[in-house]
Amino acid sequence: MASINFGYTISKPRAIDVDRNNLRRSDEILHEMPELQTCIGCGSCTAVCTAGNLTEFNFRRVHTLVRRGEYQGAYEEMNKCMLCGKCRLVCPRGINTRGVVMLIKHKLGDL
Amino acid sequence: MKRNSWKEYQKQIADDRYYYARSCIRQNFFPGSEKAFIDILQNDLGRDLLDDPKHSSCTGIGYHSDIVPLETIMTVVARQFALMTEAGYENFVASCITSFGVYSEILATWEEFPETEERTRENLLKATGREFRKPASLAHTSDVMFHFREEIARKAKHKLVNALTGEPLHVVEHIGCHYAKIFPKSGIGGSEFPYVLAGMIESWGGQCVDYPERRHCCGFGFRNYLVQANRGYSIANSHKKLESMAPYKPDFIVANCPGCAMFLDKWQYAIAEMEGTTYGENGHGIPVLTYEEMAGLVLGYDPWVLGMQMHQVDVEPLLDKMGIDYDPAAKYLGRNGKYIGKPASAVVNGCPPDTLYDMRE
Amino acid sequence: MAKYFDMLMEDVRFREGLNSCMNCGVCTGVCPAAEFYNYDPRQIVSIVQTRDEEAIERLLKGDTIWYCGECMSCRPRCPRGNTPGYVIQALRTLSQKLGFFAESEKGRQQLALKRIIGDNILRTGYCIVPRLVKPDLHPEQGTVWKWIFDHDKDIFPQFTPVYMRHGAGALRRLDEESLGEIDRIFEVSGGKAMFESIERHSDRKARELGYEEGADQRYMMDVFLNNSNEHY
Amino acid sequence: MKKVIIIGGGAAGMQTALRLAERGIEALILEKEAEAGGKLRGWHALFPTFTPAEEVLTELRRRIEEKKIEIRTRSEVRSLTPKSVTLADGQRLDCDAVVLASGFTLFDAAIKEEYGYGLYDNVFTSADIERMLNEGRVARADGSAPRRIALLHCVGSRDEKVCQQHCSRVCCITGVKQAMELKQRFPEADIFNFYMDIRMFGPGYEEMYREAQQKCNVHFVRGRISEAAPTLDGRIQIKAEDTLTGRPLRMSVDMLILLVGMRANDDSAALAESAGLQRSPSGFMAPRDHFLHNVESNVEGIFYAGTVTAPKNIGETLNEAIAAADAAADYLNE
Repeated sequence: MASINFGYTISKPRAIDVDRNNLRRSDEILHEMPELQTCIGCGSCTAVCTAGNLTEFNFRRVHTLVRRGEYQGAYEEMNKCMLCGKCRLVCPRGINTRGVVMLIKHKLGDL
Repeated sequence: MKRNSWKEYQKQIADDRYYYARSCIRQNFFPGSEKAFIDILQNDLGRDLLDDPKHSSCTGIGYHSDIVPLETIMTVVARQFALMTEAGYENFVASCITSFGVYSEILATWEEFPETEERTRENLLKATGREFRKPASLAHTSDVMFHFREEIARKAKHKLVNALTGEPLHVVEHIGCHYAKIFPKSGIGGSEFPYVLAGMIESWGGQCVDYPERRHCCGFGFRNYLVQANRGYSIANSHKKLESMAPYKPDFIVANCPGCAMFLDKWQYAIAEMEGTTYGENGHGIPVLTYEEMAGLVLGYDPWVLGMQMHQVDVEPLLDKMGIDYDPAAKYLGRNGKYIGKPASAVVNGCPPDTLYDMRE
Repeated sequence: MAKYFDMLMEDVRFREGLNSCMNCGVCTGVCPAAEFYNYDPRQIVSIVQTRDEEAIERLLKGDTIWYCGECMSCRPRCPRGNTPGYVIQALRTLSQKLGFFAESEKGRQQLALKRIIGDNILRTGYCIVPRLVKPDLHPEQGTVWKWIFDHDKDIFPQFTPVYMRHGAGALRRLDEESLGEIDRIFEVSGGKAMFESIERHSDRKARELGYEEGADQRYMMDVFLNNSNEHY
Repeated sequence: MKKVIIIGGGAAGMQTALRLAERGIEALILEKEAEAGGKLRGWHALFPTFTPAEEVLTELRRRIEEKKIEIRTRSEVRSLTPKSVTLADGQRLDCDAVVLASGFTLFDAAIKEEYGYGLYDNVFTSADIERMLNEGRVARADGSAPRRIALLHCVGSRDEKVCQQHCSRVCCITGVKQAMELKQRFPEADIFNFYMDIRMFGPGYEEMYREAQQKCNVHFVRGRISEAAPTLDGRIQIKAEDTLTGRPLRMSVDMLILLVGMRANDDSAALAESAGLQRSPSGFMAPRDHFLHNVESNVEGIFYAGTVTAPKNIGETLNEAIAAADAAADYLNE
């Protein structure tokens, strides 16, 4: 097809489509660390994040996307984490955030 | 489709003596529809409608492309009202959804911020020496068609039913965002379940299709279509709607807004050329009609007189379904029957090339 | 000192469109632009209501405010009665007044819109006329439109008695007196000033970007056609 | 013997009557329905303990019978003064004080047209779910078991579009409770709660929220659903923004459950009018003040108990009923 040069292509939707996403890996992650599901989205982790203050890295955003089945780029994002652990100290739900980083990298590394 | 709330959104629609405001896109791409509206009102329904040579565009496309300031479009609109006032009319009908939205928005703004109306009156006087009265009623042309739907049904030569099976045709109605999303109470049926087209379809024997992206925008998005670099957005939104409606196998789409009708027709062509995807029956696109064309067919107008040859997606499959008698060979003739060649074939009309009517010849 | 915010408050659409946002995201959930651009109307409203001048300036100079298609799907849904679409219109208007639009790729496109739609309004009294929809610039208009475009004088007169002539009916040429009135309306109501601002700042930016001739046809076609694809 | 008329035979009305009886004051309960019990009737289990609503109701009824307190059912009130209550049939009943315990009305979800309640199969309200739980059969319209369920908070609350700007408070915890009950019945189902803020104001609520997340793996998405639409296979497509990621989110669900809020009764305006009572902007009755006289109206001799003044849970309602009864008793003993 496309014998005609239209000068543009059909934009791809960026909505999170839960019907299309495969939640298997996300379920595995939550099965191993159910505490991640107790996140109340307060953002303390992101506020104190060392990497987040130097880069665009947003821990809350990345792990939330992973829980929705949006894995693309999550591994690379998590690699920005310096594992300093400050987030774990501030999390009001006591989530082992550092462990979350390790687990997500472990589960999604082979993507 | 089920709806139970539309009766809660009613509005006064004048019964006669309309001051008509022309649409930029309607006259460019569907001049036959515009003619049909005027003919149906004047000839079939015997109503008085003034087509004033002095009136202009509302400049709404410029306004929503943000190059025409609010104060300017207010003054342009005020001029239209002044012409209406001078002509001795008070029922304003706009034949474009964006215009209708603009007129509604400006009248509401004048109510809420009276200083803006004062300023507009000064501007208009200064620029044209004209003064105006606000319309007693403001309607979109489809509101007027809706108003007369039963009268049209009584005069109907064809119904929106499959002539072979007697089944009602399945119709996708696309409303056009600015009809009721800006002011839900200004549209028949409100913004969630608009009834303006559904009312016509049901009165004329058809059946509306509810589908997940029914309320979604066609994707015009003003600057998003007008600037070529942005058209990926525009086509993507129509693509989203077409993908969503296709499984319901609609017999045709009818649009409330000139722009939507044009885009849902043309984007099917572009999508077919880009990806080879078509959404209608046996490799064809879904015919897209304006409500004027739909009314015209019901009243027995000739499809080529209605200008349906100007659609990119062939309408013949629908005409055949409705059992409408038409001359395939006359489709692409110029004025006075002059032969002016034919459009090149397109994937959306079912490759391999050469169009339906040739095969019938 | 809330400079930009005060200027925005002078726009009735801004006063009408901004009450107070509780970040529920209902607007973004149905927004066609949010679906296809890296765009979030909720965040726009959230930013302006903070009155953070620097953040507002970033909006005025950035691409973000130019993604919205002004379909107004956000308006009927907001539980706080905001209209993100109106807020966008106010931001765009201010961005053009201040010349900030020229600082972003999407903003620069306003020149094309001014030259295509704006100039055509003053020339014909309509936003669009058939001769404006050139098939080579509008390939998606398809084979039938190409055929219509090439035979307009044989096709349009079937539907109107006054194609490109004076009188009543579709696609007529508007009389000189009416065109004069429209021209004066644009003069007295700030339309011309807006056009002039778009031209002037585009020309400045064009030279800054190395177009020796300034905002000429070449520059205009570039902003009309080029897409850095950094918007998704 | 002094006599107090209590308007409303729900939890608040019954508890007020019981306390008045303890204080040696005759109480007459007027209930407009055919049966006393109010909203507790038809409710399944109460948060945060999953105590059957029926259990609380039965005990209240038992005490009412024990104390031989008269409940006059099918008695709708047209107007009132501190010294008399006039019924819809014109009958006038004299008394020494009145306690208004007429409760609230559930928001009609059909008003939020964009969610298609009453139009689309498989769109339910929290009240529908309680009914189904009582009937012991929760299922989709076609009887099948849901695989994905969405619960939407704030339907008819915090929403200027439907003139309900207040927070109904109990919907959040109800959403958590129902999510857990549904998860228990459908362990394989994915359950998503769409919220703007989670307001866990009561004892044990926050713990319950956490349990729903951690033990039941209920997903909480911060975003209000924008619209619902039917799909070809009879499911519901919903759109929202996942505001914590700043991206639109779409999914189709087997059941969409609307957590409907509390609104003021339609007759509250007329009643207020008849007695010169003040109402708050939300339409609920306004207490004389919110601290030292929160069960008293601005009219001497007229008192408030329960949700007639604002959304409350059952525990608060029962406590407030005691306070209202005491205030009325003290007033009569002056």
